[in-house]
Amino acid sequence: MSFPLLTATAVLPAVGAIATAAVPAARRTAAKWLALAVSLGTLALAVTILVRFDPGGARYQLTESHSWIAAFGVRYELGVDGIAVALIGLTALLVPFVMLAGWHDADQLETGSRRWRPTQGFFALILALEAMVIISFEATDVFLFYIFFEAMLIPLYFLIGGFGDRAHEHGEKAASTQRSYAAVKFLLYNLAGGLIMLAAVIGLYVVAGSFSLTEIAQARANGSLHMATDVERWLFLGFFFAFAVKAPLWPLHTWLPNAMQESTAPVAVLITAVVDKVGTFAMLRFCLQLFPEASKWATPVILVLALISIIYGALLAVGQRDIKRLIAYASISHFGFIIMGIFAMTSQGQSGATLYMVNHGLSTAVLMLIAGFLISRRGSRLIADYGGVQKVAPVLAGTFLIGSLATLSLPGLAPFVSEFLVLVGTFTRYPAIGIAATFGIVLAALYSLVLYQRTMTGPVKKEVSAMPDLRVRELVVVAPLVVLLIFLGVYPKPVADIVNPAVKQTLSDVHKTDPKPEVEAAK
Amino acid sequence: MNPVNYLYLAALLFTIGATGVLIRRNAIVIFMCIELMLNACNLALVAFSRMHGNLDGQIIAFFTMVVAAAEVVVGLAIIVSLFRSRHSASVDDASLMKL
Amino acid sequence: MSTAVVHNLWTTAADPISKIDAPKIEYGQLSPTLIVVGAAIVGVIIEAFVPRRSRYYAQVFVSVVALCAAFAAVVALAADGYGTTKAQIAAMGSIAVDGPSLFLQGTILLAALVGLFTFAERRLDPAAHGNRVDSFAAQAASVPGSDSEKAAVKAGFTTTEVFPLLLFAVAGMLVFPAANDLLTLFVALEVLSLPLYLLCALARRKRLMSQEAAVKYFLLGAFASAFTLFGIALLYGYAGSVSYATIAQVVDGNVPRIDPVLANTMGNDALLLIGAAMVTMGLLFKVGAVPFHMWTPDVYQGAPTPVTGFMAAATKVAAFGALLRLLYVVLPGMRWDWRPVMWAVAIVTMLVGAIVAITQTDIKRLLAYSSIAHAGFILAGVIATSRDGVSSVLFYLAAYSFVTIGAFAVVTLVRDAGGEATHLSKWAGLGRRSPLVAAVFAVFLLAFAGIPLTSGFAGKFAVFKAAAEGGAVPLVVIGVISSAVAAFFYIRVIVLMFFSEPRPEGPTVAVPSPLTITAIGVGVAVTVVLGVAPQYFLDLANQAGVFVR
Amino acid sequence: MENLIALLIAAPLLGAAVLLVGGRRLDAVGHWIGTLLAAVSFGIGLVLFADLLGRSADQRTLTQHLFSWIPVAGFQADVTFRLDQLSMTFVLLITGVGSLIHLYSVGYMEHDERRRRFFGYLNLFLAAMLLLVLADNYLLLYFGWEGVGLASYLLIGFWQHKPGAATAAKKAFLVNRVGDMGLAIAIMLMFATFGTFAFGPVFSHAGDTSEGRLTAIALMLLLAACGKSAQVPLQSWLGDAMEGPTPVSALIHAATMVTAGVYLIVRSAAVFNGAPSAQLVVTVVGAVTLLFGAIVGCAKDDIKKALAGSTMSQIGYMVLAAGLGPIGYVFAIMHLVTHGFFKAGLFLGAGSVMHGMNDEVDMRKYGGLRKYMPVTFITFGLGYLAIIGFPGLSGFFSKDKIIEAAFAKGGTEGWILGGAALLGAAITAFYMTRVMLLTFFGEERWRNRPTASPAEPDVEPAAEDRGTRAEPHPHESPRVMTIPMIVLAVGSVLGGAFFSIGDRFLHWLEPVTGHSEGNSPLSALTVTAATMVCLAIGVAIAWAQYGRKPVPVVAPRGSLLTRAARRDLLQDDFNHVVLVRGGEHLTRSLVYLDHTLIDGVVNGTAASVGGLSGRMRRLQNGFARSYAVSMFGGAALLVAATLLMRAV
Repeated sequence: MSFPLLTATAVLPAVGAIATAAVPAARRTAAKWLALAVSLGTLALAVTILVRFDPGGARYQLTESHSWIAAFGVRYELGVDGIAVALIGLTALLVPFVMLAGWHDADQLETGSRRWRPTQGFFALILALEAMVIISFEATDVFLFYIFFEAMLIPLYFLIGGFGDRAHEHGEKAASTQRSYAAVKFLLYNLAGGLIMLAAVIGLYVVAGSFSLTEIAQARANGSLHMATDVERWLFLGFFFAFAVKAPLWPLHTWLPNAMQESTAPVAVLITAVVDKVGTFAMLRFCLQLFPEASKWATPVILVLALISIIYGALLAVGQRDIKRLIAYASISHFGFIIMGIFAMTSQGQSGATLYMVNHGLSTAVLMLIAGFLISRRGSRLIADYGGVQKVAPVLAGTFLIGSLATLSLPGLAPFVSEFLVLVGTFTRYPAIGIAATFGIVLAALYSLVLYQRTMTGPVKKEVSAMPDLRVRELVVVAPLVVLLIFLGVYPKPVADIVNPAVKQTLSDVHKTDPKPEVEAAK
Repeated sequence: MNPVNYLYLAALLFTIGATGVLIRRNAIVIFMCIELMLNACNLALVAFSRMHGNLDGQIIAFFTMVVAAAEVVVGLAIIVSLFRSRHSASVDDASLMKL
Repeated sequence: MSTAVVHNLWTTAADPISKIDAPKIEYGQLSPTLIVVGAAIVGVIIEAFVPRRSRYYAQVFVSVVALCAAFAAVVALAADGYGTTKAQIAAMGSIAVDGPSLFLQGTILLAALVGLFTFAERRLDPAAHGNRVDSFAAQAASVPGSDSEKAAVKAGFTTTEVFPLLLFAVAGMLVFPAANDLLTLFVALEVLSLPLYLLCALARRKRLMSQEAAVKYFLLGAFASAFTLFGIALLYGYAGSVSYATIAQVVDGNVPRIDPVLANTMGNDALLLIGAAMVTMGLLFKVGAVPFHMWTPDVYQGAPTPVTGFMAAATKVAAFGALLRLLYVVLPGMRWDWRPVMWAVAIVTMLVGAIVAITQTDIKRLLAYSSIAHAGFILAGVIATSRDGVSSVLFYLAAYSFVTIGAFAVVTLVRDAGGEATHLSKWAGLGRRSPLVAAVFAVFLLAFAGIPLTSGFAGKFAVFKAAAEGGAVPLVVIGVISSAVAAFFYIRVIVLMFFSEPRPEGPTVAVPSPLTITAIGVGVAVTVVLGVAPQYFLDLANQAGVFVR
Repeated sequence: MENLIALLIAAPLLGAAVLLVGGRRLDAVGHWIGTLLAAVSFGIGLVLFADLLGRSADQRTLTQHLFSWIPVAGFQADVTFRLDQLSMTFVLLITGVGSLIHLYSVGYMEHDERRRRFFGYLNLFLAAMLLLVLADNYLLLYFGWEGVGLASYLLIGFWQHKPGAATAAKKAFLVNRVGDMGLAIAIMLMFATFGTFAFGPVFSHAGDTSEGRLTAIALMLLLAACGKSAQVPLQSWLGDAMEGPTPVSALIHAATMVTAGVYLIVRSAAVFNGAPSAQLVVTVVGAVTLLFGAIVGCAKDDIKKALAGSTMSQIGYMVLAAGLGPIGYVFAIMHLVTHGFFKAGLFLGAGSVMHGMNDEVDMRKYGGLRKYMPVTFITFGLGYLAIIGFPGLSGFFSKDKIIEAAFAKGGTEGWILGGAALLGAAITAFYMTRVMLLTFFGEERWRNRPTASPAEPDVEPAAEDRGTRAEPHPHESPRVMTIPMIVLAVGSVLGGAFFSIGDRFLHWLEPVTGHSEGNSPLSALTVTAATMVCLAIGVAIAWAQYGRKPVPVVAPRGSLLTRAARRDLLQDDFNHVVLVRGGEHLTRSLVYLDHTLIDGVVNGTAASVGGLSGRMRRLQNGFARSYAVSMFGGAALLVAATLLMRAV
């Protein structure tokens, strides 16, 4: 029995969370450093996974399997394929930056009391969230996945509701009420989705008699497990609903803008860049593998919904007055692309979708974190309160511009690769939808540039005239991400090579092959 | 005489008792109605016991009487204490807790 | 009618016999109950003879020892295989010693022990005239606010009778799920109810509410037990016997020798159906299922919080045990009749409990409604009518009871001038003032809500799984929906505690003695353990999932 | 030798990186670094050019494979460069003109504190533009395509503190995005059709697919071209783009980037040849634009906007030529190159004038400047002669060929297109003469006029200039600025002749684009004569209007057409009303819907559950007896239900 690498990667942050929470109130700086160290350790482990993972090898690698709750037929089964590896890497990579970015977010809540330790809480919650996200990426047992899929709501819920922006246009009282509204909305949406899924999970067990993804997929493949059509469809809907809420897919998206708007920028990044990815990831891993037929059956509707998300999200982003809301709606648009890529059922589409998950994580992180720095300086989230920042804080503006350009997926920056792959992949099978989706790239340019123009250019507003440029800590956060954006935009091969085999597998699960080019087909 | 008639009588008494519980205000009276219901049960038990020609029913009837007695002890204690603190035995007055 | 006939009327039964053979009682197998009853009697004697100042200690000591001993006895019996292989019917067929009864007795005893700790807590209320006081009236007999009461308080009286009362109730609860004939069922029902009626009336603070709760509980309880008794009578009439086994045989229609009378009554289904319905109704009243739930909120709110906790936990366990046995042992033959009805009851219970709870403003009432909703969930497991169904219900009960006691124990800590501050608005910002307590309570709430990694989730999953396998998928869906609704108000409380600004005149959190701390600690421990590693206990429940016939 | 190709791009890219990341410490030398690297790139270009010349005509295609860019099953996008005669031409044009304009900017941007950044952007542009023309597959081309878009965005909006500039930049990018959408769709179509989008396979398989497919691809490519080359209907951004510094207008919005569309069409010759109907559309677009631009050019008083109109119109010529197919490809490129020279020269001249006139752009406030800035006058004049196609100068050769080719299209189309081209020539002559007269001849209208200046707030932040706005002191620009102008003037004088004598250019380019002589109904001589006549007419009218009688400083109201033309023929108003306003309404209403409808449904359900709860709660009225009632009723129901179950 080799070293349980996957378990370790999840356990380390969990233990770190407990340790951080246990740090006495007086030593809050120590708590911060401890948490940061733990997240870096996790990153190291994630890198180890990346190294140990062999793209050409078995489907699930580094697998671990132990009996857990025999009574429910639940096993503790872990294993990663290329998609999971990529997303674990993303998670482990982002968390340290998020922590650095949110270094002082909890300070404002310090009351100096001995018992109340918001700083420790903040960092411990982030670590706990990381642990749960990572294990849900690793789980190959449906039940195990479900447990953490649900459980991760709790730390995030406290992160959203407990820590908000320093300033608010309607004062602190309104801020706290809006915050808790956002938190409750977030939790109820996702809990509802999760509980629907719970019914489906139970149903799955009743039908399949097992929770093991590999077993069920295999049984389905060799026909030893037959599902009645309507049963499969119902179960699929149960699963998909939960994932669509998490993702989020129109029209289940309305929790996201509130949540991102009210939470601090780092937490907002965790929401879109990390947690929501679990939803799209799960579509790829569970919906398609467990219910191939139903997936194909549902594809048209889902593609249309995804298309709506793309256009709708972009249009609403244009109409926003609040920076964070704008980014939230932009994310909704991007998730539309991801889901579209997944259900286009072509290798370009799905590879693109997976790359998109990673790239979108990076681009949103850059944009949102810088927006956070901006907001913390000016104390307002309203776009109208800014202007001419470029003049006083060129570096901030420059990086923000790069973030915006990434959001509108400019070639040379990572998101372009994935977005174009998704479009091509969709186009080859559903030309109309593919073309319609390309309108998204125009709208994306619109909202990104409007945001940049209104905040950064034009005459310098009085309130921002004294705004300091990026500090060292902030630069340390932003610079590596920007570099990564550019690198993956020019040379995405490393990630693509890891992802492609897994996608190939998934496609073979749903018995789909890429459509032949018209020329060859003619021959 | 057809033993079933005893059952009809028992049922009748039971219903009377139940109705009393539903319509009377005074806790004591309600309590007495409940006793009436219990006795209706006893009647039914004894009747059945006779029908089946075994003694179980009659034994239960004895147990029921004991239980009823115990209930009286407990019940009266509670009702009286309530009465002393409220100077009224009406159960409708005791409605602090609602909604 | 002729004299001979009249004479026959009361002599037929008694043929002349030479000797009366003594009933055969397996004292060993009944030891748990016997220990508790004995201890209760000892408690009464203590009340009579031990000087007032040392009664408290004596009572607590006796009760603790008794409960522990009883639990040890249960464990011994289980270890001895009475739960599985040697399961049998003891005491001339009136008590069943088998898996479910032992499992539930164990649960009840532990719950009672934990509950006892909260009973014995004396640090929460400020000491009156230098005497430590618990949460029970100084002198139940004295009128609230009267001089006699003041005198009693001054004299430092405490109602140490609560401990024997508790033990009597526990004794009743131990018998309730094990009862194997209707008579024992009825007696056990009364034995567990009557002490509870009294305990409800004994609150130290808010005595009027306490007495009101007692009256309501008493009258409605007696009303319900009257129904039960009538149902028993009818069942007896139908089968000519009160023994579960016999009735089951009659219901199934395979009786060794059928005399004409029996044939006649057997033919009359009305007796069976009405009787079964009425007995079931009595049990549903105890578990607090809709529409027999209405006493629950008022009583939970009015009763002294330790009693509420104990009652909410242990009574449910016992009552569900009895319900299970009735449905699985006596009435399996007519499950096609009662399952649909139970479906309806379960659905209504889940929905009503969850929905009405949303608008509650008092934490104790809120928990009351949540307990109603949970009764609905458990019923879903009962309906499964499978071994999995039984074991899932057993597991759920075990998980639920500890969460409940723990939650109510936390409620006892949050106090202001008027005693416990149960109004939700006063809980605002509790997380800021004392994060630990708030966090613990949050854990309990999450368990109630059935969030994964808590015992609540494991239990809920178990019952829903059993129900689904039993073909009750719609029930599962509704259960899922109602738990989504229920999640809302649990979360509301969390929001209140953590995200809203604390009130300046907010309540204080009393520093409890090790007793309450133990109670809460056990609650948390069980919640987490059953949530993360439920395997062992699920196996236990699974082994215990078979009724002896 | 192939390995040098990457260096072409690497040099300016390095410059951009160094200058943009380097920070303030490079402020002192930044501009020289930028210029140097541009020159280096030009040098490499020359080396490669020499190498190509050294090879036989069919050996002149070099490719360099760097690495695999996006490897996904079936979807292979590589970073591969292709250097052939066509791209070579562009490389020389871009790096050559680019270097000159770098040099010019050293002087022009002297007072700008952000000069280093400016050069960084310029280098970035060079790199992107070179990538565009050197790419060996459409996706890589798309990379460069959007890259130049970004560079132009940054440079148009270089003076970000001017709201006008920022808006213009955004507008340019957005309109281009619409075009890019076309390119993206075209690439998707290619992938779906050929399974690849690399030049070689696509061109070789173009024959294997249906004409319908090819037409679709071609039209999408045309859409892209329209966006980048400011062709109708996507031309609206070019005028506003003049907000940028003048060197930018010269390099990007006259010489190089805006001609990328023409490059795209010519490069995709194989596709267009297979789609005649698409080609027709191309010619129509070209013809319409060349007239549109010309008309707009006549009405503008802002010298740069006038030149912008002319750019539009000249590119119209090129697109028209490109649309003609093998008849026109070569001449399209030839005109593109010559136009690169003289239009860049003209813009630099305009910049020099503005430089001397405190950034006054309104030609009505110029006049008689020839004696104050002789060098500018001469170079500008030569450029002017070149563009109107004065015999012997470069414009004469290239434009003449296009007009011939238009007629050579044959049939009514031929006549219409040719006529349009001739008419365009006349109008060109008119508005360029107008510019010339207003700027360098006539009385000095800039003397002793009030301070109030309708012009944009000054471009250079140096405040002291603004004070002296009232009375400009026209002066010749420094050497560093005049030299590039002179070089370009030389180019615009000799270029055409050099290319045309013995059809040098034709033979050079033919192997790539192919060439065929059309059957023109008119002889070359006739066409040339006609052109000369039109030219004369145009000049004459202009002289009559602006040469003889004095020009009012404030523009007269003018005819309906004039007023429309001043506003880009109302095309902007259309955009504003339909797109901008409409978009605003749409988004606003969507935001409202999102809140009320989608959120409303959810909150509504929550509220209704709450209400239900409140109502059910009232049943709990605290009266023990009503509880008993519910129990009794419940029991009754239970019994009834059980009996019922047995009954059914």
